[in-house]
Amino acid sequence: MSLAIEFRDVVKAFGPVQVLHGVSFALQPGRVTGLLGENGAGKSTLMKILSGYEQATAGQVLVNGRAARFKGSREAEGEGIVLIHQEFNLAEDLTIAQNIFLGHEKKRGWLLDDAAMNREAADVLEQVGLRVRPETPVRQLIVAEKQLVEIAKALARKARLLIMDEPTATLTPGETERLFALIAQLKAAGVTLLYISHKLDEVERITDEVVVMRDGRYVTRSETREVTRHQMANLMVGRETSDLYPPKAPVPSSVAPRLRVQGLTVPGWAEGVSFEVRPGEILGFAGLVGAGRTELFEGLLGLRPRTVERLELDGRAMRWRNPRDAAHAGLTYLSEDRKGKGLHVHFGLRENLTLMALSRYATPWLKPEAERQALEEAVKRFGIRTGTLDNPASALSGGNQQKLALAKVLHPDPKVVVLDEPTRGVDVGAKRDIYFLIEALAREGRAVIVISSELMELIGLCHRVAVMRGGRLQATLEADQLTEGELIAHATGTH
Amino acid sequence: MRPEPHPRASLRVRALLQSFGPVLGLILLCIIGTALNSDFAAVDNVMNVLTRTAFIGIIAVGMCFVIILGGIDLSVGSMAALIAGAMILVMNKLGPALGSPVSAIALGIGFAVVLGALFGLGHGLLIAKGGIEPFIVTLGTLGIFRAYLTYFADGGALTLDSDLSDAYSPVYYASILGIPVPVWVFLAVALVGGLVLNRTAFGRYVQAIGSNEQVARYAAVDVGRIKVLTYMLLGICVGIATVLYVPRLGSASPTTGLLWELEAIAAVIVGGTALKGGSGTVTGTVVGAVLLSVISNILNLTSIISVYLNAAVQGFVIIAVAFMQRRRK
Amino acid sequence: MRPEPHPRASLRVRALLQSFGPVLGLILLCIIGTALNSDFAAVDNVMNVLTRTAFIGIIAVGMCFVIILGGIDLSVGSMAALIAGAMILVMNKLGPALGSPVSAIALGIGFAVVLGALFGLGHGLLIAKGGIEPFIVTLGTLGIFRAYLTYFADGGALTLDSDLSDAYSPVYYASILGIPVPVWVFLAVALVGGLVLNRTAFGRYVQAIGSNEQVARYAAVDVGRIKVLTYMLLGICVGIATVLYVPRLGSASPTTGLLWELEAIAAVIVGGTALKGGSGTVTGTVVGAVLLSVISNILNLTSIISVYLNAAVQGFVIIAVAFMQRRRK
Amino acid sequence: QEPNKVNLGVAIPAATHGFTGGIVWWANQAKKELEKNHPGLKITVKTAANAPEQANQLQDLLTVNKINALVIFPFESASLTKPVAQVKGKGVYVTVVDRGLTDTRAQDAYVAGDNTAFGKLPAEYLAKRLNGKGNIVVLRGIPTTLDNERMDAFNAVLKNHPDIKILDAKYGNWNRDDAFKVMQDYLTRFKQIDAVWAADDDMAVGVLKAIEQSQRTDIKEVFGGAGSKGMVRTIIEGSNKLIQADVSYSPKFIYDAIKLTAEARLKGEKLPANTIIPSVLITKENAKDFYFPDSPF
Ligand SMILES: Nc1ncnc2c1ncn2[C@@H]1O[C@H](COP(=O)(O)OP(=O)(O)OP(=O)(O)O)[C@@H](O)[C@H]1O
Ligand SMILES: Nc1ncnc2c1ncn2[C@@H]1O[C@H](COP(=O)(O)OP(=O)(O)OP(=O)(O)O)[C@@H](O)[C@H]1O
Ligand SMILES: O[C@@H]1[C@H](O)[C@H](O)CO[C@H]1O
Ligand SMILES: [Mg+2]
Ligand SMILES: [Mg+2]
Repeated sequence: MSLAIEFRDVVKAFGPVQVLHGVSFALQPGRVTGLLGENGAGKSTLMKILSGYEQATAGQVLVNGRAARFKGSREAEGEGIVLIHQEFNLAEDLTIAQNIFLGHEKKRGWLLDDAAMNREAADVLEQVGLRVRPETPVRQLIVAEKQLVEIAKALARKARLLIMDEPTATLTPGETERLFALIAQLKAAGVTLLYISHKLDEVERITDEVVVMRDGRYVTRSETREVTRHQMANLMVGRETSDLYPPKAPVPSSVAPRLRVQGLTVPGWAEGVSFEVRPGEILGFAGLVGAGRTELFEGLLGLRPRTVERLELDGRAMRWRNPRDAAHAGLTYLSEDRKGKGLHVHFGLRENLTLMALSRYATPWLKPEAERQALEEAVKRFGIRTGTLDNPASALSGGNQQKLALAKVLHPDPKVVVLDEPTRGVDVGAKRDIYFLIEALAREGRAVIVISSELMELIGLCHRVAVMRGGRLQATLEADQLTEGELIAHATGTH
Repeated sequence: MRPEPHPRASLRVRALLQSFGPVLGLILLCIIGTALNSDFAAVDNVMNVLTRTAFIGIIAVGMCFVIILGGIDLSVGSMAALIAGAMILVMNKLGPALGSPVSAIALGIGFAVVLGALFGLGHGLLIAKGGIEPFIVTLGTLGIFRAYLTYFADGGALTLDSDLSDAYSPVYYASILGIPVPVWVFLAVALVGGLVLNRTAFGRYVQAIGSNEQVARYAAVDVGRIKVLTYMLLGICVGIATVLYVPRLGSASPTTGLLWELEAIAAVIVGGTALKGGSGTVTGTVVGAVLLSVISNILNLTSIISVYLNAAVQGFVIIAVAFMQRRRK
Repeated sequence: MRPEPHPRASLRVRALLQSFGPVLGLILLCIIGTALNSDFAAVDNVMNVLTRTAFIGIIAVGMCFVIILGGIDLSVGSMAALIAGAMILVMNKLGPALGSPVSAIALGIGFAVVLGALFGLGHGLLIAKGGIEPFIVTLGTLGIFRAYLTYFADGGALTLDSDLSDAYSPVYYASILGIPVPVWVFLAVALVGGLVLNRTAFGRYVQAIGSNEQVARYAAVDVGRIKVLTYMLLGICVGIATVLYVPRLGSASPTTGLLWELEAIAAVIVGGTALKGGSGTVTGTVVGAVLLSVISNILNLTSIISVYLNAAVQGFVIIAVAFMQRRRK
Repeated sequence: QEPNKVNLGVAIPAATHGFTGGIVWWANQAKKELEKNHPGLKITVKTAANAPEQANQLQDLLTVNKINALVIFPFESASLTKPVAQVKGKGVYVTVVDRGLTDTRAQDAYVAGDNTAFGKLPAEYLAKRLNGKGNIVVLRGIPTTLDNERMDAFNAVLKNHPDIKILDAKYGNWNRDDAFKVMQDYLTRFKQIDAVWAADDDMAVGVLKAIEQSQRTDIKEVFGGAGSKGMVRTIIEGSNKLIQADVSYSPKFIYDAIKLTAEARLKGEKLPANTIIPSVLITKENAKDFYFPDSPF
């Protein structure tokens, strides 16, 4: 039933850039192995090779002792190897069930058996805890739901080796719990699991052993129970890591709010939400999937139909109707959907970085030199790892794309910035950098709003946290009230 | 779990409106038509309109697949003309040789469909294996097909021999159960098209490729093969349309099929399929094709405006119908 | 992604081939042209070809923006015809009224460009605010524009009064430093176009919208405004092209500008811009436009093949050039 | 059928270029005049952009407009034969104009210009002007049967003049712009051209501009065709020495055909089976007879 996998001297190069430098290690069948490494360490690339989406430049992958060289994912799936991609691979126009069975359709004679596929899809959706009809087009799903569909798709493949690349980056604790239960079930059924995550607490909880990669090389392996989270982090970055969160600078309570939102309603998503955030303050937004946080802020920007009773920036009434007006007023927004809303994946890094602040470079002619200089600075400041500066954004690893997206929305130098899942898929080292950066932004007098599904992140970072449930603001907790239990209680309505 | 929130419901309504947009447009036009001329609703006129929609409609069904795939085919008009010409040449040769017009016609029909499939195969290979933009490939063959027809016809027209023409004409002019043959064929093609698009793996792959080619590739869909098959399917539709066209006008000339590509594409798009591909419906396409014929039928039935402005009226109506089913920004 | 045996070198060569594909094609054609007829390379012939490329070329530059934006405009030929007709009517009225042909012409030129901008504005608003597919909007206006020209011209031609025509003709026929005025204008439009596309915020936004409209919207790009401006820019290009066209024959008729849309789009796509938008180059477009004129010029300069097959040769060459610069699958 | 109630359908090509523009104008002219003079007459004019559309219009005229007489300028000879035969089969009186059907049984009467003369007259005229010796370039229309007829007639005459050489004959699509380009390239290619048969007055306009631009003096004659009002005026005024003659092929014959048919049917009479409106050579002497300043053509 289980598969034994061994990598032997696997090398991979993209053009002139070599990203895997001879990786060798073995996976034991029937266990859950965590694969750790910084952003750009080569984890996703190695997994794509294992599951047939990429071919190694040199070296071998052994499956149950036999050398396998998959020409495509179908061959790997034939061996029972299935990958859940870090980036979504869903056809937006097709329904959930159609995506789940794409390339593996069930038929009755010549015709598709949609009834059977919808039924089975409903089953796997149930398993992952997604209560949406399988006939729903994927276009209508939010990011977390798409992630669940990706997981459901892999489940429907009946894998013997299941690779999960950052499956929980966009999930809230509820779905994450359900996923863990599922992993336990699969393991019990003898499936070998490979789990990639930057959430070390998860790795600690569910893996049997961890393998660490750094800079495209295998570093070490260890039984999970023999290492602490702190040690894991040190192994990943290759040096001693220090405190994850910066100390919270006090916000003078006397200052007037920078942003005041009163009675914001996004029909169908959020109802009469009011809040304010002061300069220098970091305001968190917590909630479960479906709480409507993302839509609330998309509405605030004018990306969705909405009504608002009053909108004030620095005491002046505002009436922006689209992101452009908002950006002019000094508010920018980082979307949780990196690929669909955050970055132009076919554009260069430079063009992505400067897009929201082009007027700075157009006087009236754009100055590519100045843009390039800005990119160099951003690469340094945000720790973006890239082979060359001329890469398109699609050539960056997931975590590095996230850093670029963050750099992009901060580039216009906003007075208020809304960050929706700012550390999605980012490694611990970089996460710390981002936290310190956010703190610095606040200290400079900006107002920062952080939407996050990682409660620890909100607790560690925010001055106050607003909790939403079912489209309504449930409570706003002050720093001294911030505990996981308190947040969950408000988010689930069990307070 | 809380009940399904509103947005999805409103999305449903929208989707419904979107798919009924063209139907609504069609109904509205029919009301106008009847108001302007009471004969508009007469059975004869309705059959006339449906019959003449058949050519473009059948081609549009194939075009619908190509557009959903994310492709385009500009050559269909020229292809139809060349197939018509070649078919006439073949039948004129076979007629005397076989001595039986009926078998010459049967062979000619088979030839037309096979030729269409082969042209589609050529397109598919150049696009899928050659890696050339469909726009360019079919712009090129648009010229090539028409040039070869002109060449075969020596600049004039190729005309079907009159005995063959008489034997062949029921294919266009006869009725079965009161409904003209081309309408039956159109119906059959549309039904099969709808079935293939929605109920076969092939149809599913066409949609998947149009929606996101990379995803389809990752799902181990044989993208190249599906593309080739899709262009072949369109070629076959063009062949079938030609089989109905030849008995009607009995000849092919360098002006045959001019601008049909635009009409076929317009039928698909007016029918609610997006030009960028990924999704669309055969029903919408059929409605779109009928809608376009109805517009010109109404213009023929009335003379309220200057003949010079016919095209303008058509333009306004097309834009208005599209406006009724516009997508949200 | 397939494995690449010598990834580095072959990628470079590929990128080079892709951007030089059309240029290589052009050079090859020029060699063939000279071999077939030594007059091909004569200055006069080169100037003729460049001059007649100017109209389509200028329109193609505007079309290049629209296509990169992810749009399309089928109406440019009809728009040019209507602008030409309207411009002639206006100048014929103004000429006697003002008493000075030169100022009538100057006003006419201004009128043409403004009219182009207004038509573009109309397209932009229907597409961006009305939410209608560009294909449909411009298919509709294609009919509308041409119908109105036919109406104004009573089905015949609108002809510029002869004194105006004499005063205006240098704009097409005169040369500056040995290079005809239209070529200068073409060059200027291409240069400005290239600059706007690559070195202004507007150009960057056009690319961003074509690459992914949603991302652009989230990145605070005013998508609606940029779309409207892009269609206006194309309208202005059509206006400028018309300003050069009218002095050539001094008339506009229902055949004016027929199929220019196809030529302009073909120039853009042959020049290496993908129909689905997101990226493309003005240089490629210019080369594409010249390449298309050169093909028909060579065909006119020789009679090695049947005239019937001219269009076939054009088709084969277009496909071959596209093949040389094809993208990886 | 009451003999004095005539419901006449007119099916003609859409106004896509000068000549067909003239057709549409003259057809509407006929409608205006005749309906005013004959209360029992109703005329419905339909213009088609292609052959199938014209076939559709025939159906509509029959089914909905309920015509009992038809005047048709067929978009194409062969294609429209069967559809016209069907109309005739339903008892409609059919007059065919210009482009003859391939089966004459499908019509009651035929009114036509003379396409053979359209090619023959210029050939004879040019042969005479060149004294039987010289180089001619030709521009053809759109590939059609009628273009072939004209070209064949032209060639047939020149066969008798072996010293006249046709350097090349390329399509200019009855379009001014295309003709301009083709002529430019002829001028590049051929250093000695004595005469041009532009074969259509629209194309002649483009040809003249190309010659003017090249400042070449070797060309002595440009011969268009169809007798458009611009060309006829040029001949009357003698304003361009390259234009000395033309051949008549006036779109006015559609007016004549409608008038003849309507008036005959109102009286319940028939037309002669064939009425050929001869194409004649237009020169300075007779040009005035061919000048219709109000027509768009
Ligand atoms: N198509 C590509 N072209 C060029 N370089 C690439 C390509 N894909 C990946 N890379 C590079 O390979 C390296 C490894 O990327 P990979 O996605 O495997 O990292 P990762 O360990 O999964 O990181 P993350 O934790 O951020 O997901 C990165 O430096 C990345 O820029
Ligand atoms: N009872 C339910 N059944 C099905 N779908 C639901 C239900 N409740 C909520 N949803 C779905 O949840 C989505 C709303 O999520 P929303 O983006 O508002 O949450 P969020 O707070 O932003 O979550 P995240 O933290 O994941 O971004 C909608 O797509 C909605 O259809
Ligand atoms: O349409 C054609 C051309 O316009 C020609 O000039 C005259 O004959 C007509 O039939
Ligand atoms: Mg990764
Ligand atoms: Mg969210």
